[in-house]
Amino acid sequence: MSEKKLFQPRVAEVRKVAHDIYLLQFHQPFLSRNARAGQFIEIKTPFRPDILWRRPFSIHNVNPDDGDVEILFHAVGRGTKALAHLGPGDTIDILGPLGNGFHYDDELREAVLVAGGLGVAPFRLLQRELARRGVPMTMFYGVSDEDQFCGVDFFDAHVNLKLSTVDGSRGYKGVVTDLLVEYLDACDDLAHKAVYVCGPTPMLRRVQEIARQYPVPAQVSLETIMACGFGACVGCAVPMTHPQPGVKEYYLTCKDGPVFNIEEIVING
Amino acid sequence: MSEKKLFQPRVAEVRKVAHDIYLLQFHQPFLSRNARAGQFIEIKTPFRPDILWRRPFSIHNVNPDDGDVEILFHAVGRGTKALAHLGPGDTIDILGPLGNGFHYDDELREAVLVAGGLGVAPFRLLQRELARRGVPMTMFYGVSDEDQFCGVDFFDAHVNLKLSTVDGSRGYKGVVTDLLVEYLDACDDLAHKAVYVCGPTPMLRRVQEIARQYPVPAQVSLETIMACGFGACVGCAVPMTHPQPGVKEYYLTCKDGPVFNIEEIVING
Amino acid sequence: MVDLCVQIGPLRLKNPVMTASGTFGYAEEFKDIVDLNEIGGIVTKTVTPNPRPGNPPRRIVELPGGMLNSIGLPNVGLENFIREKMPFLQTLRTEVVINVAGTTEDGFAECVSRLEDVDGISAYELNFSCPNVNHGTSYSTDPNIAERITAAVRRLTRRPLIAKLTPNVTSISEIGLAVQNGGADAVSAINTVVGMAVDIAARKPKLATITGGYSGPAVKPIALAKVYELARNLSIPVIAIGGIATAEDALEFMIAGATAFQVGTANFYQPDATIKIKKGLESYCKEHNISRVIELVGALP
Amino acid sequence: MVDLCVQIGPLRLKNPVMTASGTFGYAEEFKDIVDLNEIGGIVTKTVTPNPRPGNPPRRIVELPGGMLNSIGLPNVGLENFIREKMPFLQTLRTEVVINVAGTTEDGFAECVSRLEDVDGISAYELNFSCPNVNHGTSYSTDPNIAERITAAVRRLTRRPLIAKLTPNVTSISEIGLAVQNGGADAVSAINTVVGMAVDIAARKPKLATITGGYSGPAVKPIALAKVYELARNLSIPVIAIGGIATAEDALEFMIAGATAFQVGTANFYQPDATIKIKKGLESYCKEHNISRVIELVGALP
Ligand SMILES: Cc1cc2nc3c(=O)[nH]c(=O)nc-3n(C[C@H](O)[C@H](O)[C@H](O)COP(=O)(O)OP(=O)(O)OC[C@H]3O[C@@H](n4cnc5c(N)ncnc54)[C@H](O)[C@@H]3O)c2cc1C
Ligand SMILES: Cc1cc2nc3c(=O)[nH]c(=O)nc-3n(C[C@H](O)[C@H](O)[C@H](O)COP(=O)(O)OP(=O)(O)OC[C@H]3O[C@@H](n4cnc5c(N)ncnc54)[C@H](O)[C@@H]3O)c2cc1C
Ligand SMILES: Cc1cc2nc3c(=O)[nH]c(=O)nc-3n(C[C@H](O)[C@H](O)[C@H](O)COP(=O)(O)O)c2cc1C
Ligand SMILES: Cc1cc2nc3c(=O)[nH]c(=O)nc-3n(C[C@H](O)[C@H](O)[C@H](O)COP(=O)(O)O)c2cc1C
Ligand code: FES
Ligand code: FES
Repeated sequence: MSEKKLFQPRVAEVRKVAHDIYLLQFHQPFLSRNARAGQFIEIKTPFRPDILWRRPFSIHNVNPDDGDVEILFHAVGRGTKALAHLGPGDTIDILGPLGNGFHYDDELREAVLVAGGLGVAPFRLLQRELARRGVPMTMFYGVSDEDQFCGVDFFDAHVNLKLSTVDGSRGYKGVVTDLLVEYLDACDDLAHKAVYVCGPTPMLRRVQEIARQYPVPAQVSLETIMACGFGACVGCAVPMTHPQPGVKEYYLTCKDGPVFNIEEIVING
Repeated sequence: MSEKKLFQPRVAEVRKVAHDIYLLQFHQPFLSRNARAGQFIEIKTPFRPDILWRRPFSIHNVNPDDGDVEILFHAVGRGTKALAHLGPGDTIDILGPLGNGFHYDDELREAVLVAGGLGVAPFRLLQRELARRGVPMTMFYGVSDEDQFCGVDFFDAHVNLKLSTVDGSRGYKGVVTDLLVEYLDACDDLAHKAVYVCGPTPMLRRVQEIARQYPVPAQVSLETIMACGFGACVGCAVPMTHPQPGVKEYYLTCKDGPVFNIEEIVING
Repeated sequence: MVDLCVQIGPLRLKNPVMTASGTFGYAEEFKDIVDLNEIGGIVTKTVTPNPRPGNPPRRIVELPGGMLNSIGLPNVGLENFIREKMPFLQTLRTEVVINVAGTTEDGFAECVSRLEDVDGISAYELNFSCPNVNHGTSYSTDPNIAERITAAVRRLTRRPLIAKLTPNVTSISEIGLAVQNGGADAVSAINTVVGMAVDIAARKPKLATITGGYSGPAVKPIALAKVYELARNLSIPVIAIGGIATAEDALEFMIAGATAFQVGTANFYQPDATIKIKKGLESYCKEHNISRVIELVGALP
Repeated sequence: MVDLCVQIGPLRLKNPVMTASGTFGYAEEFKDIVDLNEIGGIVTKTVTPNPRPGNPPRRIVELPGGMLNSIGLPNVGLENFIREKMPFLQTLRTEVVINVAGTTEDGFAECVSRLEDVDGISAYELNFSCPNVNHGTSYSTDPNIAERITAAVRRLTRRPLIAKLTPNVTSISEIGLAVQNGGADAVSAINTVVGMAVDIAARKPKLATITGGYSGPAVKPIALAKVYELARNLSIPVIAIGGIATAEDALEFMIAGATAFQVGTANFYQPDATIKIKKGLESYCKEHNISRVIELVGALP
C-alpha cells in the first residue's frame, strides 16, 4: 500500500450535486495516482480552529491523467457544513491515502454493489477498478428521497443499476436491501459473486444477515468516529465477530479497515 | 445614565480608513441617541465561537438624526481582525452603552484633547459634546507614522489641531506629549482649562506627570482587559492612587470608568 | 405547559436555572438586560465578614473556550453588603442565595449568624474554595474541616444550606459526603479548576497571582464527571456548575444527575444566557414530551 | 545555531520535543509523515505484562478544544511488544522511552525486569494513571503506593526512570515528592483529566465507560499549573504534557519550569506537530538571542 502523506492542495471546486450533498474537487497528483477504491483521506477543516479532529472522507473519484481527486460529502455537522462553504483557491490540509481499500478475488465473476445514501461515495472508484478487471457489475442504490441521488447517470451508463427510494419518489419504493434479496433469490449460482456494500448502519446489519443466509461473500466499507485515521489513537475500535477474549477483541476501522469482510465484524449502534 | 441593552444590528459598512484601522458603521437609534462621549460598547465577534469574550470599543461617532453609530478600531488581534472582515448585512451582537463617559465642568473655558494613536476614537464624539457646550478646543494628536492618522480633516475643521509623528512623516517629529508641555508652558493661566486624554499607557503616564506638575485637571479614558464590561466579573481592576488599604484599593475600569480623573488612578504596565 | 419546578432539599425553585456566585454581581448589574424574576435562583458574589479589596491586576485571562481569574473575593464586607446590596435583592420575586466565605473557619458561621436577622434570603451557599486557612490546610480540600464548618453553620440556621465544592481534589465525593454529614441540604459543584497561563514574550505568568481559576465551556467535561460522581454517591441534591452556556449544556448536567444548575462565565459574554437557557430547556421538554423537568434528572440508563 | 539539548537526569535529549504515550503508537505509524530521528524522544504506547483488548467502543469523543478517551490501554502484551514492536524502534536514532504499567503493583517491575534484556531502550516511563488496583486504592493517587512501585523498579534498572503523574489529585507535588523519594529521575505530567460527555438525544453517556480522560488544548492551563507546582517543589526535572500543539504552547511550559515536553493529542490531527514545534522553538530562540534552550527553563521572574 502507498505511503500516507500530508498535502495542502487548493480547492478547485465545491459543487452542490444533490440535497445537502457536495462534490469537492482538488488537484493532487500523488493521491490521484495512488489512492485505491475504499481508501479515504482525512481533511482538517480550514478556518475553524475550534474543530479539532480531521474529518474522514472516502476517495470518490480520481483522474490520474490530470491529477484530480474528488470527494463526495454530506453536509451534516460543523465540519462538513464548513467544507460546503469553501471556494476555489481555498487551501485544504489533507492526509492520505488511508485505510486498506476493497479487495478483489481473482476468481470474481460478478460484483453486486449495494449503496445506501452517501454510501455511494466509494463506489465511483470501485466501479473503475472492477471495470479494469473486466468484472460485470449490478448496483442497488437506495436513498430516502430522490433528491439525494448522486451520479445516477454515470452509474446507469456503466453498471446494471437499480434504484430505490423510501418514499417511492423514484425507482423501487422501499429499502435497497429488498432489491438485493430479490436479486440473490433469482441467481442460480452465487459462486464467484461478491457483494460490496456501504451505507447506514441498519442497512449494513441487514446485508450482514443476507450475506450469511445465502451465503455470499460481502465486503463492507465501514464508518466509525475517528480521531486520527491512521492507527495512532486506537479510538476507532470495532468488535470482532471472532475475538480472542482478553487478548484481541477489536479491529481498528482506520487501519484494519475501513473495508472488512462483513462476517468478521459486529455491526452495532 | 442610560440603560445598557443587547442589540443585534446589521453592519452598514466596514471601511478601512488608515493603516490597519477600520471604521465600522451600523444603525442603532437607541444607542445613537443615548451614548455619550467616553462610553463604549462590547461586541461579540461573529462567526468565531472560539473567541469567548466580547471586545470593548469606544463610541466613535453617532448620528442621532439617522440613528447611525460608528466605532473606529485597530485590527490588532483575533477579534479585531475578524471584525475587519465583516461586510454589509452581517449581524453583530452588541451590548451598550457602557461606562461613565467624560464629564464637563460648568466653568470649563477651554478643553485640551490629547490623542495617541487609536486613542483618538472617543474624541470625535467628545468634540461634538464640547462644541455643544461652546467650549473651544485645542487638540494634540500623535501617531508613529502618518499613515495611522484618522479623521484629520474633520478635526482640523473643528478644533485647533496640532499633529505629531514619531518618525516625523507629518507634523511635529516626536511624541505628542511634547506638544502638550509646550502648550501648557505658553498658557498664562490654566484656570478653567481641562485636559482630555486617551492613548497608549506610556503616554498616559507622561500626561499624568504633566497634569500634576502644572497642575491642570485631566480626564483619561482608560483601557484594560475586560471580560464583561459592566461590573459583573470584577476583572478590570485599576489601582487607586488613594486606596483604603485592606478595604477598597481598586476601581473598576468598566463601571467607575473608563473615564477617570488622571490623579485618581495608578497607571501601570 | 412544562413544569420546570425543582426542589433543592427544602428550597423550591420555579426553574432549575441559577446564577453562579461571582459571575452575576449582586444581580443589579443585570437588571437592564434580563428579567431577574424569570431566573430560578440568584446566587450573589461571595461575601466575607470583613471587606476585601481583591487581588492586584492582572486578574483575568481569556483562553480558547474559557478564562482564568484571580479576582480574590473582593467585596464590601458583611455589614456593607447588608446595607448596600440586600435592599435591591429583597425586591426580587425569585430565590436569593447568599454565598458566604470566611478567611478563617469561624468566618462562615459569623456571616450566617448575622444574616439570620436579614429578610429576603432563601438559602446560603458556603464557598469552600478560597484562600487557605489553618496553617495551610485548606477547608476546600479537607473533608474534616468542611464537615466541621457545615455543622457549625447548620446549628445556626434552618434556611437551606448549599456547600459549594472545589474540583481540585482527589475525591470530590469524599468532601461531598462530609458536608452531607455536616448537615448540608445540597452541594454545588464545581468551583474553578486551578490553571495558569504564561506570557511568552514577557516570560512571566499572565496573572498577578501566577495561578488562578479556570472556568467556562472548556471545564464542562470535568464538571460533568464531578457532578456525575457526586450524584451517584450522595443522597442530597447536586447543583451543577461549570461551563454551562446553553440549554444543551444544562441538559447534559441534568441527565448526569444534577437537580439544578448555575450559569457562570457565560453571563459575562452573554448576559442574557440564563433566560435563553430557561427557554431552551422548556423547548427541549416540549419536543420530547417531558411534562416535568425533574424527569430528566439522572436519566442515564 | 541554537543548542536544543536538554538533560532529563541521566538522559540526554537532542531536543526537548517528545511524544506522549498512547498518541504516537509505536512510532511506525508516523514514519511516512515525520523524520522520527528529528524528534528528541519517543515514548511508546503503554505496554502491560499481558495483552489487553481495550475498552468497548465508543472510545473517543471530540469536544471544542479537546477530546475524551477511554481506550483502556489495549496492547499486545510485553512479550509480543518485544517481538513485534521493538525491532523497528531499535532502528531509530533518537531516544526511545518505553511506557509501562501493571494492572497490579508488581506489573511495573515485571515489565521493567524483562525489558532490561532488551537493547535500544533509553528510559522507562511508569504510567501511574490507569485502572484501580489494591481493592480500590489507586496507585495514581496514593503517594505511598507510587513510591513503593518506583523504588521496586529502581532496584531493577540503571536506565533513567520517569514517573508519569495524574492531575486528578489534591496535591500533585505530594505524589511527585513520593516518586522522587522512590528514586525517579524525572516526572512527567499531566496524564488526562477525568471528564465526561452526555448525548442529550439518547440521554446516555457518550463514552461506553461513562467517564474518560480529557486531553488537548483545553487542558493546557491545568497542565501548566501542575507543571509549575511540580517544578517549584521537586528537585528532579519535570517533563510537561498537556495540550501542547504549537511552539508557543511548549514555550509556556518551559518558562513555567519544564525541562522537556511531550506532544499528545495534537499528533492525531497534526501528525507533523512534533517537527513544527521543534522548528518553532528554534526560531523563537534565534529571535530572542537565546543560544541554549535550557536558558528558558523556569525563566519566570
Ligand atoms: C472511513 C470513512 C469514510 C467516510 N466517507 C465519507 C464520505 O465519503 N462522504 C461523507 O459525506 N461522509 C463520509 N464519512 C463520514 C464523515 O466523516 C462524517 O460525516 C463527518 O466526519 C462529520 O463531520 P461534521 O463535523 O460535519 O459532523 P459533526 O458535527 O462532528 O457530527 C455530526 C454527526 O456526524 C457524526 N459523525 C462524526 N464523525 C463521524 C465519522 N467519522 N463517521 C461517521 N459519522 C460521524 C456524528 O456522530 C454526528 O452525528 C466517512 C467516515 C469514515 C470513517
Ligand atoms: C473601554 C475600552 C475602549 C476601547 N476602545 C477601543 C477603540 O475605540 N478602538 C480600538 O481599536 N480599540 C479599543 N479598545 C481596545 C480593544 O478592545 C482591543 O484592541 C481589543 O479587545 C483586542 O481584541 P483582539 O481580539 O483583536 O485582540 P487579542 O487577540 O485578544 O489581543 C491582542 C492584543 O490586544 C490586547 N488587548 C486585548 N483586549 C484588550 C482590551 N480590552 N484593552 C486593551 N488591550 C487589549 C491584548 O493584550 C493583546 O496584546 C478599547 C478597550 C477598552 C477597554
Ligand atoms: C470571574 C469569576 C469570579 C468568581 N467569583 C466567585 C465567588 O466570588 N464565589 C464563588 O463561590 N465562586 C466564584 N466563581 C466561580 C463560579 O461561581 C463558578 O463556580 C465557576 O466559574 C465555574 O462555572 P462556569 O464555568 O460556568 O464559570 C467565580 C468565577 C469567575 C469566572
Ligand atoms: C487517545 C489517547 C490515548 C492515550 N494513551 C495513553 C497511554 O497508553 N499511556 C499513557 O501513559 N498515557 C496515555 N495517554 C495520555 C497522553 O499521553 C497525555 O498524557 C495526555 O493526553 C495529555 O496530553 P495532550 O493534551 O497533549 O494529549 C493517552 C491520551 C490519549 C488522548
Ligand atoms: S482513528 Fe485513530 S486509530 Fe483509527
Ligand atoms: S470588565 Fe467585568 S467588571 Fe469590568
